Amino acid sequence: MAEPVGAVMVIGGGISGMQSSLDLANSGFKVYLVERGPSIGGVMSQLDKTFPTNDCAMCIMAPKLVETGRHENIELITNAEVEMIDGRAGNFLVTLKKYPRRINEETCTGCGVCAEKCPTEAIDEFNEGLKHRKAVYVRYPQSVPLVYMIDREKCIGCGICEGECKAGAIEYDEKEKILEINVGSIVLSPGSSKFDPSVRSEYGYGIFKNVLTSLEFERMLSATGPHLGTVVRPSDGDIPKKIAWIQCVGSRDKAKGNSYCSAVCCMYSLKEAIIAKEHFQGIEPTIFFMDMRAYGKDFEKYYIRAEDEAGVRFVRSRVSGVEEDPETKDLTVSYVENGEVVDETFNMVVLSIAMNAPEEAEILSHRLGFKLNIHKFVKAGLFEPLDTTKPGIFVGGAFAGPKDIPGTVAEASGAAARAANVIATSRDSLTKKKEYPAEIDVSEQEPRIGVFVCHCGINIGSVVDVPAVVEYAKTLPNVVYADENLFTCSDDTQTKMKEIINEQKLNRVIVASCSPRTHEPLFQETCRQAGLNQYLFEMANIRDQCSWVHMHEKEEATEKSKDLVRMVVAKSALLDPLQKSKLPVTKSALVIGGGLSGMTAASGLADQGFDVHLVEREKELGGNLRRIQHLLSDVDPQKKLEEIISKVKDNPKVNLHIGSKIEKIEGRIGNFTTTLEGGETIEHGVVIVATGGVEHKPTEYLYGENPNVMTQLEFEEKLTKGEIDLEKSNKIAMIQCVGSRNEERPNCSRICCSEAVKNALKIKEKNPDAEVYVLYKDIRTYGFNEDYFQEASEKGVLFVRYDDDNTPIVNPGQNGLEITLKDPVLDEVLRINADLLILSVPVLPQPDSEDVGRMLKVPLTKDNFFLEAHMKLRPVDFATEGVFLCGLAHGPKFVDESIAQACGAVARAATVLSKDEIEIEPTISHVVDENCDGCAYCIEPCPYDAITLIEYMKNGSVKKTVDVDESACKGCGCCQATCPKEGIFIWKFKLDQLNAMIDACLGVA
Amino acid sequence: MEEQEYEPLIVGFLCNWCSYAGADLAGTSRIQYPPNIRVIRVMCSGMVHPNLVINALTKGADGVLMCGCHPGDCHYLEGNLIAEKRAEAIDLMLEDFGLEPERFRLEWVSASEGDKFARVVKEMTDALKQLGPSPYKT
Amino acid sequence: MEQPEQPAETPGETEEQPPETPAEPGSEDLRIGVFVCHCGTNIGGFVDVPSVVEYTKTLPDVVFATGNLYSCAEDGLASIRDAIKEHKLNRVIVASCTPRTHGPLFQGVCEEAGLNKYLFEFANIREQCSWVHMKEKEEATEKAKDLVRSAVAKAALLVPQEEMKVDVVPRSLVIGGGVAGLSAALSLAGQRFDVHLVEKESELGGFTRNLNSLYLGEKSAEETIKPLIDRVMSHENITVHLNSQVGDVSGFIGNFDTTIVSNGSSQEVKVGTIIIATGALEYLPDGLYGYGMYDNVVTLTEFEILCKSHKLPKVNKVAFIQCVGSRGQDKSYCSRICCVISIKNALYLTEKYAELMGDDGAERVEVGVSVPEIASRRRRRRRMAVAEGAGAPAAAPMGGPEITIFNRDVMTYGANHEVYYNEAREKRIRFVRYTPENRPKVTQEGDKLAVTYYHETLKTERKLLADMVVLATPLVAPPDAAKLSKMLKVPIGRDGFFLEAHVKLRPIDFATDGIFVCGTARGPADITESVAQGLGTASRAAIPMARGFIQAEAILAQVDPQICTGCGTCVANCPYGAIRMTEEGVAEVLAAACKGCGCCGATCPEKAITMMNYTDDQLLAQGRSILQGAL
Amino acid sequence: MAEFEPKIIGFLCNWCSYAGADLAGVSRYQYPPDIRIIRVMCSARVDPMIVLTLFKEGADGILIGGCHIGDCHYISGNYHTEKRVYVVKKLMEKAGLEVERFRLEWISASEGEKFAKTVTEFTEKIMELGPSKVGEDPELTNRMGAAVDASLDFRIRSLLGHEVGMIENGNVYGETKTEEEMRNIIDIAIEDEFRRSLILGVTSSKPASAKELSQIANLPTERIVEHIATLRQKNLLAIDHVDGMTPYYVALRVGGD
Repeated sequence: MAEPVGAVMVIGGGISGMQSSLDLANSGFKVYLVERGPSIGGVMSQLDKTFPTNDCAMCIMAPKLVETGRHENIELITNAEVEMIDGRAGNFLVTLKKYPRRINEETCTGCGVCAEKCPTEAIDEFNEGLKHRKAVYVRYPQSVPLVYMIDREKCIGCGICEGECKAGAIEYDEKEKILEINVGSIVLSPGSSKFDPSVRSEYGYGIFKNVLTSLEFERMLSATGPHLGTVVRPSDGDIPKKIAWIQCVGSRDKAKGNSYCSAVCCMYSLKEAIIAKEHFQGIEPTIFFMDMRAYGKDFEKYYIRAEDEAGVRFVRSRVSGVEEDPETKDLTVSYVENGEVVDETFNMVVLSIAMNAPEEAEILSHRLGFKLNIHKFVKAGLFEPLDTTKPGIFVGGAFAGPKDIPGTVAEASGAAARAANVIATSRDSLTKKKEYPAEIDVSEQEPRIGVFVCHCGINIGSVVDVPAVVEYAKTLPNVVYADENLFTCSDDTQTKMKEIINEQKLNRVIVASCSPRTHEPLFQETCRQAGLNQYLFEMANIRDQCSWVHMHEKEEATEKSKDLVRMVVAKSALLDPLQKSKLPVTKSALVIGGGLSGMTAASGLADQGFDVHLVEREKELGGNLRRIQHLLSDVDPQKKLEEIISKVKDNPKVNLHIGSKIEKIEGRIGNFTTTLEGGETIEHGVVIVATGGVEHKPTEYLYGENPNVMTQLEFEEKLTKGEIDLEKSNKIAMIQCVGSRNEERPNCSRICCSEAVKNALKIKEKNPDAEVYVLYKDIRTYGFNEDYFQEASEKGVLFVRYDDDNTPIVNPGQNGLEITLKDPVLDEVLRINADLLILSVPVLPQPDSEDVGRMLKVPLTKDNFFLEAHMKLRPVDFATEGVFLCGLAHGPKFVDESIAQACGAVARAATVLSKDEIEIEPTISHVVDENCDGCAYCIEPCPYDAITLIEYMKNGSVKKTVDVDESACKGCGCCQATCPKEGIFIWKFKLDQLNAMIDACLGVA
Repeated sequence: MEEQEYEPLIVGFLCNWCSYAGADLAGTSRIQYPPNIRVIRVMCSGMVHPNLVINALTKGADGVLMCGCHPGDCHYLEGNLIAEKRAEAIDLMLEDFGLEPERFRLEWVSASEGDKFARVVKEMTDALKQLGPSPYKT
Repeated sequence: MEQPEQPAETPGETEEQPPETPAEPGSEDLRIGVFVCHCGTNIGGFVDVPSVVEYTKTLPDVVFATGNLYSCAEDGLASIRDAIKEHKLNRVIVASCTPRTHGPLFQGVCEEAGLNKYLFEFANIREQCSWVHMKEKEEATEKAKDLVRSAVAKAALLVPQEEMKVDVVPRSLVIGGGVAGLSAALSLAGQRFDVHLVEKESELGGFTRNLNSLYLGEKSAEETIKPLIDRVMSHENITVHLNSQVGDVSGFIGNFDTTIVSNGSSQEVKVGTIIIATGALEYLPDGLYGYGMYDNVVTLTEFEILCKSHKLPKVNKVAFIQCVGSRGQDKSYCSRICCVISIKNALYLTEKYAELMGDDGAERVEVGVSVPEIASRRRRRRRMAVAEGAGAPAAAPMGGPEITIFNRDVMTYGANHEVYYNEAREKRIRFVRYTPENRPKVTQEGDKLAVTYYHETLKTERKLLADMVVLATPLVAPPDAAKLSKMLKVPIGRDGFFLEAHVKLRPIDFATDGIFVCGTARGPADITESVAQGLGTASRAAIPMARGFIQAEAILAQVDPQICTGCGTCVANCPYGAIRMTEEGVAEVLAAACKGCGCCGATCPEKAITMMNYTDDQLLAQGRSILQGAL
Repeated sequence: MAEFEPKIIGFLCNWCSYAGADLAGVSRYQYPPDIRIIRVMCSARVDPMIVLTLFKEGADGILIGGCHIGDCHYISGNYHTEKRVYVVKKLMEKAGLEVERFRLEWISASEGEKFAKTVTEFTEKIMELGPSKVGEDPELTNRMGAAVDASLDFRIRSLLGHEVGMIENGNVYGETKTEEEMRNIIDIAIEDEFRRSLILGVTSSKPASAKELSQIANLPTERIVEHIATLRQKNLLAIDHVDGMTPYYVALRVGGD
């Protein structure tokens, strides 16, 4: 068979597509990222904050946006759709249709003058129609690629933008293009679409001005939104005092919407309520809900905080309708509380709208030849959650089912791993590595600084007197060359710059233009191509932080620009050439834990050609899955387990260490050494923690006292072994949240509701006449599992709610167990005589997690689950590089979620293992041994524990000093700022460099 | 500078990940603020040595503004919290140097708070105008 | 661009002590002098001139005011001249008659006194005051005061202007080598101007090369134009560029920079004037009357090609159908020349019938497929299969052809053409009228073409079996006219023909100076008309080239490049193509082309354009001064 | 009470109307003396801003005289004039000033009589309307201020400047727009920018809430809220304070001070 094509096409550029692309491109594959819209970023770019950390969505996402946009092995193809596909896994020919942007992607500098001057206004979709944009626009200010686009439908064709665009980027006559691309595998990540709430006409969306969708409200909250973060009523501009969130609009709604639960709405509503209140204290948020589904890691705490700290009011009731007061435009919300209809007036209503399958789902399915499920999401298996029905095509993110950002990101990584699997043998075949000329040695040279001042079209030039700045720059010390450019970032100017660097023998280069955040890498690249060390480059930001913010003070802006240039010149003279240090990578992985996640991770890495050491302390592989007897699916878990185990055992790349415990782990990314009990050592480059979890052993409800009280897992086991006769024991009660959502363990264990539903259905299957009671606090069958909950209800399973004030009381009775419970809705006491009582208990972390954490220097949550690097965007990474996480060790989760996460960990690990060596940014701390007296002040502030105190013999006496672990240091500089003796510094941000800037700023040379 | 109105000079230390991005956003959004600040980009607010602040103030800067990520958002986990503690120390040092507390300010500015950055600069400029030039100004 | 000459202002006085520099507007040194004219009793009889003078003296910056009996008389002029010198006036206002007739006179006086003539301002208190308010002396006096005050307000803001002369390159570019272009080129060359003639085909002659006979002409079309082509080819002042196109044009009258692209190589030519003679094409009536379906349905031009190349099949009954694709069928216009051409061809066939049908040795072929000229014309357009057996030539009995011309109106305008029409009727050529509601239909019937038509007089449907049907289709603008129009920034009309500056009075000019149009490029025309227009453009183009320079307007629009952002609104507004974008992407006024209408300034979105002598400030000052009322 | 002497300003193009006015004089056609003429080279020179400014400063009537369509000395200037007059009238309408106070008339060099007749009629019309209320009525004055500001707006001016071209020669895509299409586009721009100018005008002297602005602008509050959003995006408007739950907006003076 021919070698597969070493390239992957990722369809859809939201957070999922970006993550898949980055993981693939970083592990040696060429990626074509195809996006329907003009820029990547997806729904996440529209969000203000993210739960449960209230992180600013844009802040955490922007670095990924930029990295995707600039990656040499990711080719962004925007405004494009798949037309058709040919071939099979390993070698697909994809035909794309690229729609015209009418602005040249190469020449557009994203300066935005076109949009400023465009006389035609259009509805801004990015802001959910709450404000206007122009007919030439970017989706949002941080768009990648930052290239404007002409909305042909809205454009009246006046031609003004063409005149205004000094880069000459406007191409009115651009036509559609057909592209044909060869790839080995495909990842689908088109995301989701919004439910149209006007279908639920009783809520008045589209008719009542003050009824908004949750996404509209999200934009309202955003600082870049229509009112810059002020929440106002569209009807009259007042800040709404009372805001009602109505949950499940289009979700859990078989009649007019989707039968499934959208999985994220409860949480985002909590977040919106909290943030709204943060923005304006006077706001009184109320959330109308059926079940509050705060099922994720630390979500329950967030829920509690919303109620206790933010004062969010929760009303458990389905809202029957919303009416508008025609005068005040206030809204009357009707709902049932304690059996009575209540009408309550609110100033604004927010509809928590469902996540629908993406609009293009059917077209994609048709054109690419994979199947959809009944909800028009991708049809995938419980044990193959990332595979579509067509080999070679994989799915990540919300297209596989509604989910939140961490789930999406983990899956996206997982899909990348699956996609890489197909083409692993062609790794590095299509990626390019940049070649650079030999670096000029500048160490002996006097500084020769060149300053390039940019007009940025008219963005700088119309405010700042650029020629004057150039003339001024020429007078500064060490400056041997200064000139101006219309657009310094344009291709031709870059070529010119290289020539000048060589002609003028420049050894320091300064560009005075825009922001180094966006443009420094570009200019550094130019320097490298000219043979100059890239760390000898500096920027002065005279646009974003000068001309644009002082547009009406031309003189002052010019003066400020001169100052900024002078400051940078002063720093520049003191810059050092720096080299990225490189560490070789041991191309094998250690996977800790031989459960489902660990085995999936191990075989995933092995399939990609990496050696894996799988360490399992039990005598047998399989972990918790061994206890699971049936699933919410036709798949037999035990049969699957066998397959998985044999796959691991048969793989020659997997070295099994069964019945082994780890004694210690040393080293760092690329080079770990692990010692097993018994002294065996393993060399490996990465670690995947898949230590799993254990079932909680309850103490309440007669557990352990009465043989008829058991946990769900125990029940499954007994049922399978035939120890339970459902014909006899036909009155069964289940109690949810036993040992979770309480003071000791505030969090929800995510899976127990679905497990209870699963077992209830099993009981009903075996004995349809059995009486099954499920006593619950909230039913949290999120996502497609909601369908099973509905099924259980339909089959007669009785769901009875209890709350913390009225927990069930279980007594051994004459007719089995006597359970009494006060029904909070009906306010009556319910008595159940049950033959069996099944307790839904949480998943707990492994008791020795702390030991593993200490060995690996990775943190744990308060619940002792492992704490990932970032709740949202790095769900399978640890802050410690080279160490990854998956499965129950991260938190409770289902089989498919564990597998997806394990695949995710594979993809993340592969980004390290695919490299021969890892580069370490040189802008990190460096110890000045002469100055350091070993006071150790710097050790505590270091967020990465990268500094250790050492002693060595110097001139016959003991010298104390500190040592920096280069691979752990990130260059934040907390050490430098703490050191009283200038004994440690950060390259490129040395104290003398910063002081030189201050001196230059203050004119005290 | 002549007798007219005194224009304070503020040295700004902005962390690369949030506040510098926020200042850029002020530009992208064309939010206008007084041209009295000169920004020095640092990777983290935790990188700013107190000596740098004191140096600037004793060499004639009328004010120093330090901006970092909101607590919890720090790119380096907790550099900003360290900066916050350090700011307390700097406040104490100001007294020793005979400088008014208004001359040093620590603010959290996120990448989406262009307007906040502009507001902070304007407030600080106004406050420093009220206060008059730095006693260290020659 | 060549440097414009220095302004021609008062050349004799450069040696002397230059007059004091006029004060800047708004400065304290304004010294305004006002001369109020009695104009005999024309003004004085209805306006209290002395009171106006006295009032004027109270106005700000007015340092001198006096009355004159006749300001325009020699003594009046002398007194103004003296007063300017004596009182060091730097702004002069005459309140008298109308600037339209007397402005230049007084401006001249100012110049004689060393004052820039644009520092002069007029107040019209005769035509627009005393003469029209003869019965309201008091009000007329008040109005006169207001008008003077308003003039003073403006005068205070006047700034000196300079007039520019721009050299004209004595070379012309003629685009198109048909009869119109050839005539224009020859005429200009004859006047000793260099001419560059650009022809996109490999031969000169244009559309005429297709033609066979010419009406009213003795010689064939080929014989007629051959001498013209020969003379052009051999003329020492004409450079002929065959297989060439104009690649780019920039500049303005007197100084156009043009690029001529020939076979991939390009050449820069600087010219003073440009003549567009790009001609027209024949409309191909695909799908109409069986054209493209039946071989023996041909257009007029194809018929001529057949005759000319002796490839006309044996035909006896021939039907001409007029107005095919014109006058509302596709194109809205009448193509002007087709009626007479159809008659010409009908007569030709009648007269030369024996010769054409005789055994002259020429091969008789199937028309549409075998005649290469026609086949290639049609190949691309043919969409329907040729009906089997169609087009086989019928055996035509000797004698005379039977010719029918289906027409809507026979438009043989002018004296000579009508003679032709009469001749055709004498020769028994049938003319049958049809209306657009009842157009003839052409179908294949055996080896004949059946023309079914509604007889307007008999009110019945009739059928004519013809051997050949000839369709008279209009001339249409070539598709590349639009490109040229954009390049030269001259307009084309809805039908794609170039649009002249004024339909009546400037039929071969464009609003843009220095560019002219002739021949079928501006609409259907016959050879006579095309030649006449060609010669006309030659003479229009010769004017600036012969003079050697252009006197530019002094009252120009001025762009402030600091404010301009380059939106291009002014470019879209300027009727003269006098504004262009510089390389820096801001607008620039071409002094030589600007006429000073001010249209650009009044809509400049950035207010970056100032209309000199009519600035916003000046107009607002005038308006505000009026609103103030008498003090 | 003194008799009303209307202040009427006439802008006449040099080539036709001014000559026509001269001819009226030569022919001794008598007309009321209230008009004061300002000569311009072409009627298209008259910037809408100038007309509106003079109305805002108290003119009772303004007449523009130009060449007949097709006769313009500058070929097509008067065609542009027509479009500009439309904008002025629209803005007067929005501001609530009688549009009859503004008149455009084509008067050729030979139509002295027509000139006299036009001025007579126009003067009578203005007499009938009485003195302009601008200046007396502060709200009208405010709205006229907004009209002047709107006439200086980039969006309106650029559309106006491209209107004729897009109808006559087509747009950048080679499509020609109909008069009606262009008029719709310009109407929307005028409506938007007038309201926005008004909001800025009102809030520059005193902070106002959306509801107050709605009353002043006589526009539904929801539309005002949309305009507020646009102005806040452009950083021209900010919240001054919040009273209860109602934000009060203030116009930002452009610039750092």
